[in-house]
Amino acid sequence: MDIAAIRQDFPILSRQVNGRPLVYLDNAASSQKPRQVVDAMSNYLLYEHSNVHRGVHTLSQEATVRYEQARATVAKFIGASKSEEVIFTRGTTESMNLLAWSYADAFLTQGQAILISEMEHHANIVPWQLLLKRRPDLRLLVCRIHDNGTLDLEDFHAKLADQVGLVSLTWTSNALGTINPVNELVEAAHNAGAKIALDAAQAVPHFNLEVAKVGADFVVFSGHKMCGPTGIGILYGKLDLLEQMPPFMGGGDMIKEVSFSGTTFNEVPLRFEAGTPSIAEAIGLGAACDYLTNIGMDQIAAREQHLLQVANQAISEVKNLKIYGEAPDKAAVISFLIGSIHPYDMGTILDQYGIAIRTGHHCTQPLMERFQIPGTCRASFSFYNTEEEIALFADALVKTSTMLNR
Amino acid sequence: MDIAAIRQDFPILSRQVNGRPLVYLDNAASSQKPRQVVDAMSNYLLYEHSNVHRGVHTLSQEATVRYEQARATVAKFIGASKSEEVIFTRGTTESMNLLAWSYADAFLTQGQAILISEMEHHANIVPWQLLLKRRPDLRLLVCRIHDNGTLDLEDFHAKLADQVGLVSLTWTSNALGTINPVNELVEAAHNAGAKIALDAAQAVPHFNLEVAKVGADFVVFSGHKMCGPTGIGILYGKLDLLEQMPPFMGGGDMIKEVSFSGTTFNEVPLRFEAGTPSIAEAIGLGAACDYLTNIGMDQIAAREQHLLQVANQAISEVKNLKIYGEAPDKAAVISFLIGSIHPYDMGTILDQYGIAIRTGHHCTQPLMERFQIPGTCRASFSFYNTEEEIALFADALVKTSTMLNR
Amino acid sequence: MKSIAEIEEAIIADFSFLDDWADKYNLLMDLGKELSPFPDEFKTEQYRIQGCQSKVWLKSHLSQDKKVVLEADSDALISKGLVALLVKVLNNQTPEDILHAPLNFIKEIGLDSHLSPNRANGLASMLKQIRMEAKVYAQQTASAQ
Amino acid sequence: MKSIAEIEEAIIADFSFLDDWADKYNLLMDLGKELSPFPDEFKTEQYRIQGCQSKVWLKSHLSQDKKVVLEADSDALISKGLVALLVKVLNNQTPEDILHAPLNFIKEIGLDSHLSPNRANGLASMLKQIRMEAKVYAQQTASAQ
Ligand SMILES: Cc1ncc(COP(=O)(O)O)c(C=O)c1O
Ligand SMILES: Cc1ncc(COP(=O)(O)O)c(C=O)c1O
Repeated sequence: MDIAAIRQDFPILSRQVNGRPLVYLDNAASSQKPRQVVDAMSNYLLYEHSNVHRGVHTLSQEATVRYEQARATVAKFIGASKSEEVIFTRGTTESMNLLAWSYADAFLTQGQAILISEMEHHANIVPWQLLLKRRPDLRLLVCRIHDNGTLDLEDFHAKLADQVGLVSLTWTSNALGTINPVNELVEAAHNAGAKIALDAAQAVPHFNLEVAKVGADFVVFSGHKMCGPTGIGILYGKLDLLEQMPPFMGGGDMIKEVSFSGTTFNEVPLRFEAGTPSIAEAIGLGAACDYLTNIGMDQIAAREQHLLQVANQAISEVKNLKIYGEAPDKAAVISFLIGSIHPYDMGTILDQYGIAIRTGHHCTQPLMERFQIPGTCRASFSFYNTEEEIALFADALVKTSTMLNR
Repeated sequence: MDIAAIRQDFPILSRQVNGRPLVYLDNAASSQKPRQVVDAMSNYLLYEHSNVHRGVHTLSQEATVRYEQARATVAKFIGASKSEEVIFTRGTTESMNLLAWSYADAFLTQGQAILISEMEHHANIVPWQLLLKRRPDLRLLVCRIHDNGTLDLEDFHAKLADQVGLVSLTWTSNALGTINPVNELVEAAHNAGAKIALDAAQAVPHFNLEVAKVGADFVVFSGHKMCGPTGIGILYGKLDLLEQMPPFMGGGDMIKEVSFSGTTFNEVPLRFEAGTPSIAEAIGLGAACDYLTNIGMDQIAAREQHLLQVANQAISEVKNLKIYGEAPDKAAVISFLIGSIHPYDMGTILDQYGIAIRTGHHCTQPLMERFQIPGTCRASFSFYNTEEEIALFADALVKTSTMLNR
Repeated sequence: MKSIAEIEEAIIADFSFLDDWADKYNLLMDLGKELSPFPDEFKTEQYRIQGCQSKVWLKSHLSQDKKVVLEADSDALISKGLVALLVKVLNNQTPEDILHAPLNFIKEIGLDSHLSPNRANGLASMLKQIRMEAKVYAQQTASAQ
Repeated sequence: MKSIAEIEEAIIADFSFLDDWADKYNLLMDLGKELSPFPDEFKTEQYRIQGCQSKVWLKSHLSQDKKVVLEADSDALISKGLVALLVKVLNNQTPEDILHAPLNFIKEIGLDSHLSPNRANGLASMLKQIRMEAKVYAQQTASAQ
């Protein structure tokens, strides 16, 4: 992997921040974008744009072809068996809400439960809480996690037996880095007669998903975390499930016939894409899949594991540094606290050194509560980060903690 | 207005289609994008991107500032009194669905009705039909329209008296061009104790809205029809109403505190923007507002009225041409049929002449039913269209109808 | 009875004489007019092909000699021409032959833009429907044996 | 008692000696340490300022001579320094003076990045809260007259 060449694709990585070279270690919040992705969008918007699906004129047909090609590209990228299994949404959050309102509300019956875990992102907590307000006959179960940040599988299997209709778990934790044993989880869920949704927001940017092989019923993720644009994300679902699901939003494109006496709905995937879709963004996401495929997801995975090791090594010297999340199978994310230094102070001073990390609860407040901490500092690495950046980071970490420990 | 210079901002307008210069008359479906908008997005994505709202590092703060500036720009553009009244959605369709689930479901009580009209877009029909499935205690009333495409105001006032809690009407009809008398409608709705939502998808690109002055409770529209990017739209709402409304989707950014024992929600507007928002798209929409403001909305309105007159004149010679929608107050949209020629045939052959119009039901099937037609041909004009283009269009219309009348 | 490939060849030859797009569309519409009349009583939702902007109806049955008999109509001239093309090529063929026909002629006569995934264009939907019905007949025949 | 403007001037002077961002942050954190102790019993949701990534508490009352008395604390050093700055400038001033103070010093000492609408940064929220409370006191005083 020619990192220098790759970094040329990301102009922001050459920026200065506060007079220092930017060291961007906030990739789990959102990744940077290569020129190839932005160019694909700009070209589309400047030279090829038109509304999709209903137009007979050339531009509309071309736009439709590009939009549907993007769907096929994403389907192939994640290892789906059919393009129609890929639904465009705004992101992980909308995908989860769609699942709650369309799948869970329609198919879960009185007394059934949704099983999540203590390490979930708010996007995999709040939609279920909102659903339960309307459906107080359903229950939300929360699987415990171990101190090292791995799922408590004993608790998982025990809770799964308690009338669970839908399991919804993160594939990779954004706050801890934990990669969950999805094959085992999917098998257990199916054996228990439950469906399973996986939050792949932090998985899809980092390794090959192979969703059909894994066998999950639903997989959700966001474009902006995988070198794609903002405003686009995916709900993958097995076709036979999607075909049974009622629509989430109503409007143009998702209908077959509208009349005041009754309306019928379109086929999957269009049934779930009401209104003018995010056309340029879908095209951008397709370009992001192509970009990552060109580099190679296996290469990316290996590179990021390497960076994780280098970073672990580099910060091992920092006094009083405690890492949260030490799963054996872990993405390139390090959540930590140094002594009693507040993450906000840490992040603010590191920023003065040009180092961008995320601080706070990472939209996982229940997880922070579980560890009895107000939040953490989180450095998250992408394949385009370098060993030199990690050295700068470790160096700034020492200086910052000295300054804040006065 | 220097049209030649303006057209330089839109590179697609210089394209050839089927060997002829493109004549893009499908602006009501989606407008084209000026470089200024695409550049604003590209610059952001390539040089300034980071996730918003929660980061303490410089990039995240800059992105947040830009995102919130875009909100302020849109607020000013539509004449809202406060930025917080502007909520970013994917488009008109999502905005309407949000209104249905958040406002209507929470505030309409047993037996109350939602009043729409026969000229509504599916985006202002299907969300209410979906709501009624869950809330069979509510009713949907449909105001009739006259043969010339104007609202039947007598019917409106009569139906309004029938326990209407929410009026939801289009400001400008996409299929007929009719501009509704919104001042009168708002006043009547309020006098009847009802709230009123206006679908401004076809209004905001063409004239100054002044939403606060008009006094509508909610106004919804899409970015992609007003020179902005795909994937972004607006729900404007009066602050005191928005503040009472429950969230629509759950996830990050829309919460105050999340715990398994109970979750509290953030303030408006963030309460309604769950998950990572469409940051680049919001910035692009802000740039589109700036672009239109620079030209001047009054100039745009005048120019488009001029083009409408020129077009009406140019096609007046075409034999057997019948126009649908002849409201005195009308946007630059011409819906027509020629004899018994099918719109699909018309559109397909016009496309061979490089002319892009829309054909079909325009997502207004009940309106087509009202006129007992399968659909229409629709030419919709934007300020960047020219008299020459209209001449080419009229000429192609004659040739096409000759060919199809054999 | 000519094979699918032979009929395709003939159509390609007919269209190849025409340089002008207008002539091609005129020929297409003429083909539509050659379709045998489609009884009004079958112009119902049941026989309508979804996914076309115009209305297109298709009705089929299996003849005694196990060939698929196709009838079709449309309210638009071009759609009618397109469905007529398919009928011309696939009518009175066996279910298996229909299912395996690559139908390259569509591309060769320059009408492949009508095959785009755009739902406004019916050609893809028409083809899908014909193949679906052929599949049912193929299964019927197979299970009857 | 010095006026708001006078205190601002003094703070600007203190900061203007420092070129280095590190020294500025050190001074800021030192200011935080000068805050009078904030009783633990008031570190509750009631006194918490929403919209800061760290916890910031603020408590105020109106003194007998109609001045706003401010007390504050935070669990983060920089937030504590920021709120201490505001307390230093606005404590013991009248509600009206607080409401009308332009507070240009924030910009002049180079801390205006903390005023961004980013919710992680508390300065804007702190200021909003202080002004809101001052407004309430101003109204109370006005209606009492
Ligand atoms: C009047 C009207 N309302 C609603 C819509 C739907 O807008 P969107 O598809 O951008 O959500 C449109 C555009 O097609 C429209 O013209
Ligand atoms: C694990 C996980 N799930 C869900 C989300 C929400 O994604 P988005 O904000 O793009 O909807 C994120 C990102 O913050 C995440 O890391």
